[in-house]
Amino acid sequence: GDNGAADNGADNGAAANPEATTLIVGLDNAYPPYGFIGDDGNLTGFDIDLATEVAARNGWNLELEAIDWDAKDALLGQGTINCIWNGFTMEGREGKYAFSKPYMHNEQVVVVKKDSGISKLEDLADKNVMTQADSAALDVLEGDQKALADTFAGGKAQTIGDYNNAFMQLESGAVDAVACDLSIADYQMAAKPDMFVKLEPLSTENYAVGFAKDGDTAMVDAVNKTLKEMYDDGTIAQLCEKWGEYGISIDNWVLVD
Amino acid sequence: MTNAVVTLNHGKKAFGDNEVLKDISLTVNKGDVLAVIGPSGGGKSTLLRCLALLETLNSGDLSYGDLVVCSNNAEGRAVYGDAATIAKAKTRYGLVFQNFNLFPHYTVLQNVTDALICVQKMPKDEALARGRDLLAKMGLADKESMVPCDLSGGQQQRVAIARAMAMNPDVLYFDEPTSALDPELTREVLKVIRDLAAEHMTMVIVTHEMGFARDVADQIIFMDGGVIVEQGPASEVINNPRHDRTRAFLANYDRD
Amino acid sequence: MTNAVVTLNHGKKAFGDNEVLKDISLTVNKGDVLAVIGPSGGGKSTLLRCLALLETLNSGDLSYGDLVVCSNNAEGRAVYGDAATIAKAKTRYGLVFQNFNLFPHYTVLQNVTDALICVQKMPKDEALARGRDLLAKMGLADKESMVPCDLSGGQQQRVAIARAMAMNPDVLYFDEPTSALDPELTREVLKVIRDLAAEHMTMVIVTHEMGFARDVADQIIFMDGGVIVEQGPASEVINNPRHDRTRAFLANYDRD
Amino acid sequence: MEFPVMMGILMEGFGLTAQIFVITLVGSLPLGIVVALARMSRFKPLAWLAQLYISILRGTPLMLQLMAIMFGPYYLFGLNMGSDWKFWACAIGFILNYAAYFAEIYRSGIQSIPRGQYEAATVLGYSKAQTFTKIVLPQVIKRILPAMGNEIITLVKDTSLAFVLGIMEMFSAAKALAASEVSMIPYAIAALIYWVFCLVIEFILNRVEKKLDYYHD
Amino acid sequence: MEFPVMMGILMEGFGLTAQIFVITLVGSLPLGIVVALARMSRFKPLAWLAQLYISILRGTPLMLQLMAIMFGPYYLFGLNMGSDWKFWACAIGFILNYAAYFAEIYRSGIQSIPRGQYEAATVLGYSKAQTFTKIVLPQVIKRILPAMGNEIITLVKDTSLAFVLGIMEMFSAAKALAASEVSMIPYAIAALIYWVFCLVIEFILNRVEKKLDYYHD
Ligand SMILES: Nc1ncnc2c1ncn2[C@@H]1O[C@H](COP(=O)(O)OP(=O)(O)OP(=O)(O)O)[C@@H](O)[C@H]1O
Ligand SMILES: Nc1ncnc2c1ncn2[C@@H]1O[C@H](COP(=O)(O)OP(=O)(O)OP(=O)(O)O)[C@@H](O)[C@H]1O
Ligand SMILES: [Mg+2]
Ligand SMILES: [Mg+2]
Repeated sequence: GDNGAADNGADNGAAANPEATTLIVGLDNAYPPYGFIGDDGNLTGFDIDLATEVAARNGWNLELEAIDWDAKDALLGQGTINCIWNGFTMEGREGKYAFSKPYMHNEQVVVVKKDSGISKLEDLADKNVMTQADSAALDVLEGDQKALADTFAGGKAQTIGDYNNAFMQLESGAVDAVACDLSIADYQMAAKPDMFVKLEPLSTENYAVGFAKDGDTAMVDAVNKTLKEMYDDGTIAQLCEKWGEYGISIDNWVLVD
Repeated sequence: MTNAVVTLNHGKKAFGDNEVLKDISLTVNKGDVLAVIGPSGGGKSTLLRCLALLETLNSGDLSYGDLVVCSNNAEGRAVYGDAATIAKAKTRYGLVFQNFNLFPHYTVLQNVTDALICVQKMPKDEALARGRDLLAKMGLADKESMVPCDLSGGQQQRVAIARAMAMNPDVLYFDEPTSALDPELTREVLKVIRDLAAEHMTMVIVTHEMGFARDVADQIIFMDGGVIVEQGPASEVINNPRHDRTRAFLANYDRD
Repeated sequence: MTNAVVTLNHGKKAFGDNEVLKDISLTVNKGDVLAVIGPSGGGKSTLLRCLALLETLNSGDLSYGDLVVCSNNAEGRAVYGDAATIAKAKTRYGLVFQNFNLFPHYTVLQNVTDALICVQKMPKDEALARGRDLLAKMGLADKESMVPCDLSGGQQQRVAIARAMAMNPDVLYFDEPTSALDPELTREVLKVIRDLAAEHMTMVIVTHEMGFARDVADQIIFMDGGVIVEQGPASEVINNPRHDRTRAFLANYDRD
Repeated sequence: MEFPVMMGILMEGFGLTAQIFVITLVGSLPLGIVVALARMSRFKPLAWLAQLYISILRGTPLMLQLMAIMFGPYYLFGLNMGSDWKFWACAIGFILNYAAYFAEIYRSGIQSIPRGQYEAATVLGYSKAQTFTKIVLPQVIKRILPAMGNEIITLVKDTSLAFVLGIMEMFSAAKALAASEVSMIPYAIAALIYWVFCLVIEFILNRVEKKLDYYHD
Repeated sequence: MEFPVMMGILMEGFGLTAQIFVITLVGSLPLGIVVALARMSRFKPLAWLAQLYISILRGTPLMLQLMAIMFGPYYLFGLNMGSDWKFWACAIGFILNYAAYFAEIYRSGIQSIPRGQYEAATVLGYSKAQTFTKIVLPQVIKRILPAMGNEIITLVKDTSLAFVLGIMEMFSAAKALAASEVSMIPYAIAALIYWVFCLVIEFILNRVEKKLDYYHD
């Protein structure tokens, strides 16, 4: 039942040592560029590369679990997965998870169609704006940017299950704007050049790895420590380079000390 | 012939290769009671169904009074009249099915009156009055608001007769009116038919009750293998059959 | 009394407040043919169903030969024997239902032999041989692999008889064996029953065919309102009924 | 989050759930009859078309059908359907899908009505339309009620698929609440509301069944 | 992504879809009979229990039932069920849920068998168990085939709910592919595979129906 990528992870991990700790990463496999199905058919993505390297350096076995986003909290609580590592925004979720140090700077942005005539956030008044249910963008629009969301058609942002669908709604004119992570926006814009433009950021925030609230703090510390090492020895820079075409940049890396 | 209620000339009907009616001609005059007897599979029901326009004849001429329902074209195939003609013909006869085919979801009164109201567009009051009259005549005055499944077989049979009579048909067809009934009920239903005969209702009755056929029918037709083997006054056919096949058939019936 | 195949003493049965059998006693001796006649609702079927253990008596004693099926306790309520006794009793009678109740998904041969194989644990070969014998006797040798729905009513009836006979019962019950059949088939089935009588099969037959009752039965019971109104040798009850109610009932039947 | 707030959000979602449910029934119950009649038509091309329709609509996921209707006009024809289209797409998708399921149920019911009923109506002069609406259909409804019940109760829960179009019916609302509260309680409440709704439907179906019990055949 | 790679992933998902489908049928078809018999039991408490079971399992979303089975042992009893538990939870959830739907179908079928069949079997000495398995059930199966068909075809598509347990059946695979590729093609292929699978099932059901057509009643 496990997919090929999980086996990959185990291969370059410490598969030889059956007693080793296992890092089970829960991820949404429909969330490029952090976790998705690559051209070779295996799970791939920036966060997956990070997790693979972290596990390898700690001598952990790595398992990648593609999960239904709706089941993530139950799975984490039960221990079926150790962490959510999947472009997971920590702002707005503080206190609900034991987070690693933030590692990646992120922005929530609004994407509109190029020919829509919308050029700034104020133009979104009375427009249909869509975002993913249970997403950081939604948190922002219900939090710091609530005043802006109040001006949307319907007085709030609409929600949908996945961003792919949201961008189809945008493209087909069912909605006027999509609020999402910067890298999601870049990925979609790369896939459909000249279709969309970004507006100014809604907010800035950080990605972190989310562990169960009252779980194993040793693992959190190890992740923090290893990510720092990887930054120091240039591994991170390499990975950012590798994923550069999907909008990932070393400039956004924040875990530097 | 001004008296003929229904006339069939050279009627033929086949199901695939099976020729079920082979050149049947008959005329039923006003007030006649015609009994059709014969062995199973002889084509009696098919004949009735062709007369009632439930089956189409392959060839032949069929008229109800002056209304030509179908007649042969140049190639000798029966050609039926237009929808209006067929609709008109349907008001001229009624059919009482062997297993009644009452509408189970309608009350007794609805069974009798619904076609009057919906098809013949009779005012509702008039239709209900007429339905109640007929039910009373059939001894069912107190059953009008019951549904068929709560009636005995004999009562259902009488509702079916009332339903057919309600349309005020010129001729009434019966297919084995008593074969689903027990002897007491049989007696009851035969009495109803005898009463209708006494009122000069024109009827064609497929039956296995020889005693009844002899008593109530003016004419008897004996059918076998799709042809009319013998036809004549009732007592004559039953008591002095001329054909061997008729004799053999009648020998099945205890006449003690 | 060593000859008694089935004995019922003071049998009573009520459905709710409706007392359907009021103190019925009867004995059927080996080789007897007993006809039960009477008006609809008189309790004939209920009597047969009580004898066939499809209904439980409220009170009374019922035995098959030396096997006591039920008897009254101190309070006068019928107490039935244990499962083994009931199972044993069931091998002593057969019942032919009015509407046959053949198993539609079984072939004719399976209908006749399945209970032999599954219930009586007879070896399969033996059961099949016996089934084929019986079917041949019923004139159904060529129908063994057909299913009931492809048979005519009379043929189904004969399969039902063969199925009941296959268990080699001491007594055979029939509930209106011909009421679902047309006259030619009726004649056919009555012949089968007459043949069984000629072979001294013990039978209890609920019937509306007076002529047949008189011909084939040794004894006739006339039931009405849950009691045995009159009982006696067949020709006597039919030709010289002693009770008014019997006379009134028999007057329904044309005896010409 | 306080309980009344949570219930408010769930009940708002339930309003949409109930709307989808009612609109689907109102549309697909009659449409199912039309499809069933087409499927049984003696005009073969029509019958085949209806069979293809039924087979595709039953054989592919409703969620994809909803997406096809939602996005088809734009991606296939470049039409911009506006922001209300999702409600129309939702109604059309559910109605078309359920009509296919209902059609098969109607068909089995219509085929179980004895020929004699048609013949009796014909002899009495009923038109084909009258025969169907007055004689056949009322009897069919009684016969298919249990099978319809199963399907209708499935519909209650299928309404949650409307979320693929961005319609936040109750189940999606519960999902969102569960995620933001990191709690299973919204799910439990949603399950309870569904269950009560289904009990009400079962109660109504039982009532109708009892009501049609005045006759049997 | 190259087409063969995509098909490989979809077919791998389809393997799971087909497994869930088969396991569910193998478990719930017999269990449904048991539930139906319990529902019709003359021992009232058992009948009520069965009715409650049916009403809850039909009245709440299968997705929540799957989650309850998956997480219930841990959250209610602190049991750690191990990593294979999701497959067991999936099988148990689908079987229990479909058994409830099937039970209602069986029940309508069993109730339609005429009393006379039971009486004939009783008089011939068949035990209750023999009567049910040899006389009643074969006739029931013929009668309920169309209703079962509807439900079985629904099951094909319900398998996609297994993703809530992290089981990547075909539909979830298609979803992930659609997101990664920013393309509807994976959905279209999934729909086609579902459709073909349903056609195969319909074909088999038609075959069985034809086979049981050797008699009618
Ligand atoms: N719809 C049909 N399709 C094919 N054959 C038919 C059809 N209806 C009747 N037949 C055949 O026509 C022949 C005559 O049947 P019909 O019912 O008219 O006989 P019948 O004289 O009424 O017999 P019974 O006394 O048994 O009612 C039979 O061989 C029968 O099999
Ligand atoms: N299962 C039952 N529940 C309630 N009442 C019943 C039941 N079976 C029979 N009865 C009633 O018992 C009475 C006798 O019925 P039974 O069937 O024994 O009469 P019958 O003599 O066989 O009549 P028929 O000649 O019409 O067959 C009737 O009043 C009937 O309504
Ligand atoms: Mg006939
Ligand atoms: Mg009786």
